[in-house]
Amino acid sequence: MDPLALVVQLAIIVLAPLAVGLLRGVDRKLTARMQNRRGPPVVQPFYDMVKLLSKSPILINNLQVTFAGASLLFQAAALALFVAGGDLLIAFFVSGAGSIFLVLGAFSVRSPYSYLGGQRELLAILAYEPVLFLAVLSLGMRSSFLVSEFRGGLLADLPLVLLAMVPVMVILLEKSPYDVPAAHQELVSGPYIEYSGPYLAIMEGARWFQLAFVLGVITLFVWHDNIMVSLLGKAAIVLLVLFVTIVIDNITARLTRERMVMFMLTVGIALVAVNLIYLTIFPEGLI
Amino acid sequence: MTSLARATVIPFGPQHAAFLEPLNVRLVLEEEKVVGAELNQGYNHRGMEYALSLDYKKSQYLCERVCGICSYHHSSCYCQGLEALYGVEVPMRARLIRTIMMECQRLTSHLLALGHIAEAVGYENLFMQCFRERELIMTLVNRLSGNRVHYSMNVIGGVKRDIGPEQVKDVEVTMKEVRPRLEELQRVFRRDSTLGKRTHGVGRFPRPAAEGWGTVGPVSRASGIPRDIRQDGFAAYSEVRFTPIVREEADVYARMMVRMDECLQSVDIIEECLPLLPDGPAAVQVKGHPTGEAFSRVEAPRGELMYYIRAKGALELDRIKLRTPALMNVPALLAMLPGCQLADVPGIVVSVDPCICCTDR
Amino acid sequence: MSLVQGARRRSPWILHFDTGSCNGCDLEVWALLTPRYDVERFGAVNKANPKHADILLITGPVTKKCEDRLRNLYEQTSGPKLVVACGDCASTGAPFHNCYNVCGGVDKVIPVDVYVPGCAARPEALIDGLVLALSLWEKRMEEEG
Amino acid sequence: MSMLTSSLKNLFRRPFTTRYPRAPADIPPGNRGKVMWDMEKCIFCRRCERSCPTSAITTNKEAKTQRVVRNRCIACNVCVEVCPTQTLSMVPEYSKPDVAPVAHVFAVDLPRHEYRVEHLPKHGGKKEGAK
Ligand code: SF4
Ligand code: SF4
Ligand code: SF4
Ligand code: SF4
Ligand code: SF4
Ligand code: SF4
Ligand code: SF4
Repeated sequence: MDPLALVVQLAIIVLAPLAVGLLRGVDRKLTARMQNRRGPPVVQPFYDMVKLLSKSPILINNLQVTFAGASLLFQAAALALFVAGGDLLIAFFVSGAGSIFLVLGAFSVRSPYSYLGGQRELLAILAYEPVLFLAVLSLGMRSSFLVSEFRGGLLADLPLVLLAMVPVMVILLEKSPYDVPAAHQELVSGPYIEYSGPYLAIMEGARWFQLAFVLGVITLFVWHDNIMVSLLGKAAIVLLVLFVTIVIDNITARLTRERMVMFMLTVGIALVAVNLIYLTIFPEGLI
Repeated sequence: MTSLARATVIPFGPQHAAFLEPLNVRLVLEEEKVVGAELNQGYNHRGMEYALSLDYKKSQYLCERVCGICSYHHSSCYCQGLEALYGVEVPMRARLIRTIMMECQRLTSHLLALGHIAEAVGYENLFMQCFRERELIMTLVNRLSGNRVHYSMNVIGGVKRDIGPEQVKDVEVTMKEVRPRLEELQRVFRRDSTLGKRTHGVGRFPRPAAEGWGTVGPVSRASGIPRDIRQDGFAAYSEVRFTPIVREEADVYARMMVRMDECLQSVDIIEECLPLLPDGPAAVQVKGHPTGEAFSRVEAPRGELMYYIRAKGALELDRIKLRTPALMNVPALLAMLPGCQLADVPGIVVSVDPCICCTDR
Repeated sequence: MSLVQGARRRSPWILHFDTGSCNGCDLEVWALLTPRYDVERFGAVNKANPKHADILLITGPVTKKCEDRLRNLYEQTSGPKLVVACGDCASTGAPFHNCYNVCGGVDKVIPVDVYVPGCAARPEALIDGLVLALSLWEKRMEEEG
Repeated sequence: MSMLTSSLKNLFRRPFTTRYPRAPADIPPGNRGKVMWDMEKCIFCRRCERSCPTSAITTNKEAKTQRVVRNRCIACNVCVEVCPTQTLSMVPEYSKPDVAPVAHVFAVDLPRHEYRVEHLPKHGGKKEGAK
């Protein structure tokens, strides 16, 4: 393989989660501003990360760390596969496995909060994974399952699929109305409750890789022959989706887990289905 | 999934994100359904009634510290009791100032409660907005009384810190600024659909139960009991016109809306009081130590607050007994919680506005 | 090491525990989290979980019933950690010095780093206390190695 | 939907947040901050000491000092009211936090409203968790 391409790919694998960290900072800033307060600096997530890494670890059991590490590893692998131009579906499943490890980690300790948090996380996965899967599937079918051969410009073909990605992002970013697993009023910090210091940082890192992968999937909607235009478009679509989730977060209360699952399994899937049916009837696309 | 269900016991508190205070609720859960609840109080028991009886002059400041949310109601209630023992007539000016300050405190307390409910159902932005408006009142009372929390404005026989003409202007201006903001909040609380989904029909507490458990204040008014001690006309409430706000739904939504509507009512009452302020002294002198016994009642933000004071002509009081609103309302949770979902627990608990510091005192 | 210290100073996660206060200072702690004082601009967030917290904001004179809870919370917090006693009653127990069921201040139960006076402690005073506590990180880190 | 409009409006509105500590604190003039002695006027009648609800004041007649523990004072203003010679006054500035409880000692040999700072002993918590 071309060494330059390899370097670029490695750089992306390292930089993508950092970019996610920055986006999370932007998210917190914007949220604060929507609530009419000043909010933290945009680099805040990095301060948090470094601080967590420097705290003295308190370990409940070895299993817990193993699961946290596995979660990070799988999410990183998913991203690597994606960036290296691998198979989209495999990357999806690897990422999914990473989320399962998060749940296992929550189940591995004896705290009832952690247990309930794990259950809810499982429910959340049940809610968003099918929609994400269908989105990946429709992207792949429309173009190619190999990211390296992917030719996009699919926004015009699959607008409803992109719309379905918004609630997926809402769940992944733990935002109202579907911030069910980490509902701190009910479960303090849900599945993360027994993780402290560096282990919490590992979990957060896993989250960053996972978001990088999912946001990567979202960038696939935009494609242009000119690489600069293409990159700008990709950035714009990511920011747009993020902005919409922040607005939704700020104008809703948390809904119950039943509503979350019901919504995702009906409306979420229906959006994708309608889009696909439309495409089979009019293969030329929507616009 | 039900076959997998096993009963989990989860303790809520005494240190918990949704509660400000050390209240401990043990929930027995099946899956996420609450099948049993148990209250464990006393984390905040300091022994106030004993300490309050040591020196009636100093107790005036200690009784504010029974609770910082309705501190002024406590001190007014206490002073009212002692004034009854002395048999003195408090000047109208002092009574109006007490009324104004009590309504300001009701505003801060209700906005706190509303923000708290919003937070408990995961509506962070609304929580922030409630607290933003609350800060306007907090800074106002800071300017009026000199402290944000403990006003220390009362003395036995009146108020020791008068409200000057510029301060009257200040109150007027602030109320003008606050009213539209409260109206906007009211719109959100009334209409917001996700908030409605989390509050309508949740934590039902019908009127017979509310009567049986002896609840007071907004909790009972939200269950259709038209009782408001302010109608007794203590302080200057006999001078203002108002009707208690009563709702029939008896759920979290009703308890929330009663408080929201009372906020605007408080603004009305304050505006009505301001032009009534007469000239003259704000306090009368009392002489000697008190003797006899007296009951004193006020309508605190959370309901009827009652002091019983018995004195035998010494610096020490013979007995002082408090019956506080939260003491009546908190146990009612045992009737509301069983059968609800875990996700609804914080909302329900916060909707009775549990303040432990006076329940345990 | 300066990177770590910088991050520490800018990311104090808070745990607030009421050990029997009158609520006055608790409300002011909450005021810190809301738009007017918004300590998130210093990176501070309320975590309500001792395992995630760096700074314990303790209010109240510590009632006998809360004593063990407080000690537990302190022990569960992973180091380095700082304790701020918020308000007069957390500092010395003074307002409740005649009450029989209090320990009389947080430092009777766990070591305290910063004492914030005031009844109620003003939000500005609490911010000062937070800033003072953050300036103690370096010292704390040397102590803990 | 009014939350949507207000959220978007807030985005372009100046935050409600204060600039403190970078800008000065907003302390109203009538704030009850801390009590100060003007020792030239003091006749050491001990009325302030006796009437303080939290025993924050120690009057020392021999050494001619007044000592107030800032972490005990609840700024109730009673000492100011009872003083027969208007020695005491309440100033708006609040007491600052410190690494130990603080007492301020006012003495006749110090200029008006100036004081010596004393740090009170700290309790280090109970050593081996008395369970
Ligand atoms: S006074 Fe109360 S807590 Fe104490 S033993 Fe009796 S019932 Fe138990
Ligand atoms: S009456 Fe009060 S002081 Fe006496 S034993 Fe009982 S609790 Fe203790
Ligand atoms: S009910 Fe009690 S604790 Fe609650 S605000 Fe009133 S006095 Fe305070
Ligand atoms: S109600 Fe209050 S005074 Fe009575 S026993 Fe219980 S804690 Fe003590
Ligand atoms: S210091 Fe004062 S205001 Fe603060 S909690 Fe204690 S009694 Fe309440
Ligand atoms: S009351 Fe006034 S004159 Fe008397 S000791 Fe105190 S400060 Fe001095
Ligand atoms: S203001 Fe009140 S608490 Fe402070 S020293 Fe004076 S009397 Fe004591």
